[in-house]
Amino acid sequence: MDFSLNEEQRAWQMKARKFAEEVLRPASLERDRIADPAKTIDWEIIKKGSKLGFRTAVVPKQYGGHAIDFVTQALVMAELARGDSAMSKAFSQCWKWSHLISQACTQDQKDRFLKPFMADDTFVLGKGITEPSGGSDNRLPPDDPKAGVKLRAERKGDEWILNGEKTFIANGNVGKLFFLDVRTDPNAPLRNAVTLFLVPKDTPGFRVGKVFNKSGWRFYQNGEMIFENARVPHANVVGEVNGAYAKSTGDASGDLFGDLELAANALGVCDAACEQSINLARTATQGGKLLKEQQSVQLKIGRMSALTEALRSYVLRVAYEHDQRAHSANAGLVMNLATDIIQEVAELNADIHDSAGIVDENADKLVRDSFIWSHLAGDAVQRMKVARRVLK
Amino acid sequence: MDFSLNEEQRAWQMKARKFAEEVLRPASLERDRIADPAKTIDWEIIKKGSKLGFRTAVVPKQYGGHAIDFVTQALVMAELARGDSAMSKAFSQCWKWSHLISQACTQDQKDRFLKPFMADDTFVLGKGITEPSGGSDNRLPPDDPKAGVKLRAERKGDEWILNGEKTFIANGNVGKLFFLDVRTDPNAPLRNAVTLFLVPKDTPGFRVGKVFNKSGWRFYQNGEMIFENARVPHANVVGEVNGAYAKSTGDASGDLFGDLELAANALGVCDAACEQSINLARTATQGGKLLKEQQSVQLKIGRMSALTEALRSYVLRVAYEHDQRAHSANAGLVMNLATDIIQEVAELNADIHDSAGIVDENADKLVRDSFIWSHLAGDAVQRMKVARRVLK
Amino acid sequence: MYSLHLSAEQLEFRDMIRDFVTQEVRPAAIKSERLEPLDQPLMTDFVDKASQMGLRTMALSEENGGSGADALTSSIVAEELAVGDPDIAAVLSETSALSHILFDKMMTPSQRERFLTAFTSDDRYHLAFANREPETDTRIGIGYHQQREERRIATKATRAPNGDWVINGSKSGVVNGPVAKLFIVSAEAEVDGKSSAHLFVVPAGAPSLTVRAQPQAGRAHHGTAGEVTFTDCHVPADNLLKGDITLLDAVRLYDLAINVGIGRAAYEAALEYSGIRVQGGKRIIEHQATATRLADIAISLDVTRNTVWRAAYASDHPDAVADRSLPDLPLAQMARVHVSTAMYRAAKDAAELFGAMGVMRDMPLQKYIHDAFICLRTGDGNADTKLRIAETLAGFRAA
Amino acid sequence: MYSLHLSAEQLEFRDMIRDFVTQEVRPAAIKSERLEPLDQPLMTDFVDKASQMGLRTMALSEENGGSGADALTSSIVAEELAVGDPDIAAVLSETSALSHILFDKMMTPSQRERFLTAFTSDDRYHLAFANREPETDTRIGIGYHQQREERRIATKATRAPNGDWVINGSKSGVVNGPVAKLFIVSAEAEVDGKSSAHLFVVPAGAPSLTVRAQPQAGRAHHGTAGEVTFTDCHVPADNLLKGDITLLDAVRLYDLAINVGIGRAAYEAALEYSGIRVQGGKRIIEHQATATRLADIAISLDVTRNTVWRAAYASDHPDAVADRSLPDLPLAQMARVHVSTAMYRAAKDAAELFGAMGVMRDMPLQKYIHDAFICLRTGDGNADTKLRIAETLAGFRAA
Repeated sequence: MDFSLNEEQRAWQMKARKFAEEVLRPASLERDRIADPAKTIDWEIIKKGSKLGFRTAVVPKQYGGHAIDFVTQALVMAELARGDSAMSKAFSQCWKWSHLISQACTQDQKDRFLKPFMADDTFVLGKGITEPSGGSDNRLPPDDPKAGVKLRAERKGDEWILNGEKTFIANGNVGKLFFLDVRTDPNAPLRNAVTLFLVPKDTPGFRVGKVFNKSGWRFYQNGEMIFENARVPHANVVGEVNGAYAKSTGDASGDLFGDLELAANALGVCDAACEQSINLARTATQGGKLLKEQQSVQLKIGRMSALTEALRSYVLRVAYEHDQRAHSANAGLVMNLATDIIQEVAELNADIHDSAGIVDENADKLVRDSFIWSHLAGDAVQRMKVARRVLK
Repeated sequence: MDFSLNEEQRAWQMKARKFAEEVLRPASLERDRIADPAKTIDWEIIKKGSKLGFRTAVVPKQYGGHAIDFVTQALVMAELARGDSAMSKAFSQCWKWSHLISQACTQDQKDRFLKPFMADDTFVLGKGITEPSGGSDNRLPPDDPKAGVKLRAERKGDEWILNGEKTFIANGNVGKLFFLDVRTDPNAPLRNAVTLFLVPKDTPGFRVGKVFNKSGWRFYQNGEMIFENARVPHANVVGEVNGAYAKSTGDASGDLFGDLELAANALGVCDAACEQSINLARTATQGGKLLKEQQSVQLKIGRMSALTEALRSYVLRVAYEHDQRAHSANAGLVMNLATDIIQEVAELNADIHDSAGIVDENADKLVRDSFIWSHLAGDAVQRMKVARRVLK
Repeated sequence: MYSLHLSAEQLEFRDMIRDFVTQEVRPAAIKSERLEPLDQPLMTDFVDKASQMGLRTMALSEENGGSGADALTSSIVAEELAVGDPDIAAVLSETSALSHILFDKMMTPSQRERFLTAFTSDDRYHLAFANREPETDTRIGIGYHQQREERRIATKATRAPNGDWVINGSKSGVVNGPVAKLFIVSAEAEVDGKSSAHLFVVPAGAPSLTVRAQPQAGRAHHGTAGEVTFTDCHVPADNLLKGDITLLDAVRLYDLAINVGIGRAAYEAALEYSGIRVQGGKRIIEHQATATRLADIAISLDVTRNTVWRAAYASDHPDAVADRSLPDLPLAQMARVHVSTAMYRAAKDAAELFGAMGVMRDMPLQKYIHDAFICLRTGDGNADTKLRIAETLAGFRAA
Repeated sequence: MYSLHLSAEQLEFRDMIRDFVTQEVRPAAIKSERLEPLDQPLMTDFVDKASQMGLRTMALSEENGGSGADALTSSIVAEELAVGDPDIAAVLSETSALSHILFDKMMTPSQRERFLTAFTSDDRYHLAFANREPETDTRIGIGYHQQREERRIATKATRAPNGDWVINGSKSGVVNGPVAKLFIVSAEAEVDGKSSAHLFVVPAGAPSLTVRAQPQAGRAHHGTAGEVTFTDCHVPADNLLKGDITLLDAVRLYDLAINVGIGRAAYEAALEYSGIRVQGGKRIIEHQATATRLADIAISLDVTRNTVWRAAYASDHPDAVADRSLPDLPLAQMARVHVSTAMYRAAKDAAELFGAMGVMRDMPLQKYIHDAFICLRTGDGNADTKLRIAETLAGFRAA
């Protein structure tokens, strides 16, 4: 049992903290305030972070990345999220590469896509699962072949012709390359009917639809992707045809990373909320006394701290387990729990500000940022999926 | 970052698990059902556990103990509590020795008290803080000299004459030796007025009062201790006169251990609750289908599992930090949080049984056992004490 | 017109019972010696005395010798009694509620003639409804939002050659079973050539009817309950009731009022203690932490009582649903979920203020927690009740 | 007699407004284009139309040209309007509530003569109470359970040689400030040789009175609010009001009803969507998880509305407290804590069922969450309100 960090982990953590404090946090509210959801990204921030290695942190070293381990990943995501949750996610969204590369990409695919990714500081990735109807069916697939993924691909010679839509796709409108789940067998149940494709932004027949106007997480954009006879070469199939879902429950799938990602990001938001409340309690006065002398404030800050530190402990444990390839239900459980914790902590922070008579845009922003966990990490479907694993 | 256990830790964990499964759990309900609160202890269980080393596990090796580290302590307490929470506490209550011995006991005190303790499998300890009025004042001492500890000692030559009462003292009626906080300066504020005494059971002028009839934690008894001109030799003063409270916030105080103890014990109860619910969901049927197929059961078990694993992660981290002597607010925070978690998990377990139409005495017992955390670990005073440390 | 004024009679009833409870019941109920043993026998002296005050026959119509109290009045009474002792409240409320259905609504004049005087003139004459059967799972559970088969009653009533009904079967969890002198029993019987569920009145005391009191541990209802077994139990032909069994199917509203009474007892204890107990040189009520806790409990208690009163009013006034003053929703079931959850929380929160005293079996606060815990399990429990409510919200079945 | 029947008039009012809201207000309020921008301008057309329906002058006595609606009726109306749009509800409710206090209770006949016709005849004539001052901390906070100094009002009214009052000072967070044509203003003034707080009516439009609308971000009240500054603002001597300032001190009950309306909008959306959205081959309402969630929201909404109605009734009927039908507790404050907490939770729970749609700024569910969040902060927020409630429970001050 050793909770200490090694030198490399500590170094990445410190680098992320410095970047978050000097670059992310100062820009956080300003980007959040932009009304047009398609204009919230500041590519200078992406570039700066990319140059520091945050965009490519998880790519294996032989391909030019940094191959940081899961513990380091968790630390970096949390530190960046402490500066701005959506900005953190903008970087970590690119990390899904590492898993796909090591597992399923061919040398040709690496040459065609990984090299430009490594070379371009604004090359960000997307992964498309959700569609206009039936998002949850993809999360918890029923046996009915009609359920789930409707974006169709039909083989024509060396190409696949795609027709359909993806919606609410992270980076959908700004990514340069997408990993897409596409139905390649219309008659089989989902788990044997879906193929993973690499689809570049400039694919003919693909266009971006609307950009979603999220309540929080503004910097990180989600868009609609529309495919009208879009042509994707067979060479862009990742792994086996109809094999995308067989893989996604496997050893080191992106899904598993995704669970840790949401938990670690939530941790950063909790840290930011605790920091705000503690600073306020130590400096603001009411009736001539510091806020921290009030019992009701103490009780709230105690609760926030306990939840945050419990989450930190659990996140780091899951990251460690990932590094050991010791996969359990813990990744899903910590993701679910992160939903409850980030929302409670963010709301308590807003409440403490409110009870001091202070309206604080930062505190309100954390509450808004926290809402998306209900959808991504903690709705009933996400929880039952994990529970069924516990109960197996 | 390493969440794995070393060989010794694993061995103690397995030994505790085996003992809990073979000895504690089979006796758990039977002892719980005994109506007379003074008759719940089964000394054979204490003896068996003592022979396996659980009573003396933390005593330094040079005095014949096992000197297990904090991580091992946490593991053992949790495993024993999984069998029976109160039985676990009956053993861990004896562990406070280690801290006092290494810090403050004289060679003479070790000879007179530690040796018999090591030699006698039924020699258990108690520590007395609470008094008929003003328990919280001892936890969070105000400056008023009239507040807090009222049990008085006056020096008469080589002896101190004790008058007053302690109440709700763990092992108060069955312990062979007590560490007692006694007021030795009537006029100073609490932190400079209290002395720690070693008081043997056979001290003249000391007698046991009533045994408290707790709702849960039946095996572990709490009693009243009454002192009427009780004579304790000056040689039984531990550390400095009037110095008890200066010490208790120090480096490796019993208090710090006590926080971890309550959190680790709660973890064991949560494990037992999860185990009960998961077993039930996997085996009981309703309408011809296994309970685990019901979404509302899944959601509850998911929540129980997430809370339990978060607590485990946090407990082990705090134990690790204790082993590093890296003291923070975490011990207090995890103790506070353990209150919320043990009660929610135990209540969800009872709820799952209830929604299956099953009244289960074990499930109800866990709920009753969990109540005492409200008093010992999670009332407002306990929470504010920790929060003030966070806010310092 | 919307009005929250109570009638002079309701206020008088409340005051009378509050006095009785404060001066007699509560002091006896929370004596350590009483709380210590695991099983606490029913305090029958107080039940008798309350009967003399009219509380056993409260809901019975005036015409039949009762007070004709409506569900709201009965709720007020049940709460007041439960502040002292939920078991007393439950026994009296069950008899009173059944007496109204049985004598006012179900019995023919000739049946009333046979049973009514005995009932009204004997303070120890209690009623019970023997319906639920062992091993019968009444939960929706996995069957949520699906067509369910009609439950068959295993208990049978057959005709003896002399025209008597002969009842055979077992009933479990029969509230008031151990104290009842008259049972309403559901049984499958052939009437007019058609076999279906019917109700019978069966007097206690016959050797062919045995009652075994159920243990208090793990119980799901206040008061007293028992297993009732009928072995070739003969009753006259005229003991067949004409009434609709669904009259008895409803949620026991008084249970909700009892639950409020339990929460109130805990709150009152906490409020009193907070004004006495000193910490850090101030009474704990002067500390923000205690203040916030007490406010939470007070709010919860007040909101909850209002919820129960509304459900009680609605049960007596279908016209208020019909004219859309009240929503067409299963208000009693909805109230049950709210009340039981809120009052358990309130009792626990109140207990926390008592420190070590709050965890003692022989002190009042643990009693209140335990009493509130029982309410969580009443009926089929909250998880299942929510599913029933949702079936109504979904339009799958009527409120 | 206790009765939960609504009057025919109340039911009609409700139906009329429900139609208006369903057909006109709600469709306009939840259009994506309207939700997208951060600031959403008040839909004045609907406010005007509602005024024509009598909702602006609803609480004003019939004698003075209104409908004489009581607090319960006003609550019903405010909830219905808020299901469509809380801002519209708030603007109308504030004017209506103030009109009753100002014209029915405070003004002399001669004052009424000067202002009443203008008020009743102009659908855009709104009222505002300018009281709170910038930098004034009204929270109890650390001063819980301690004697507090009386607050002094910094705004001053002095006598001009011609007998006019001359007002100087600033007010902040003045609800309806930007739309008001007449302000009630609190100011320190010397009357009969004694300096104390007094109220004045001040018409909008004078250059010596400026109103600056407050941004919507971070606001603590629905409707519209502004900073109002008086710089040597002259009003005739007769603009001094005789009324008691505490008449205006109460919790705005309509706020609570608006909060219920917000929760209801979220619930109705969730119920409808659950009956359409399919997952795993079944509509999600047929899944236990959704069922449980919907039941929780429905219970919460129903319990909450009932709590608000009771507080509204109590505010109009001190006699029901006096005769002990209702407890002598700060019911409106207690309701506020319950309502705001429960409806925020309800809106969040409802949104979760919508998946990604539930987190979009331009979709209704986030609007409901945001609207409910505003209610959490209304007044001095819940943390402080609980301390106020506790001071009453402790007997430190009256309810």
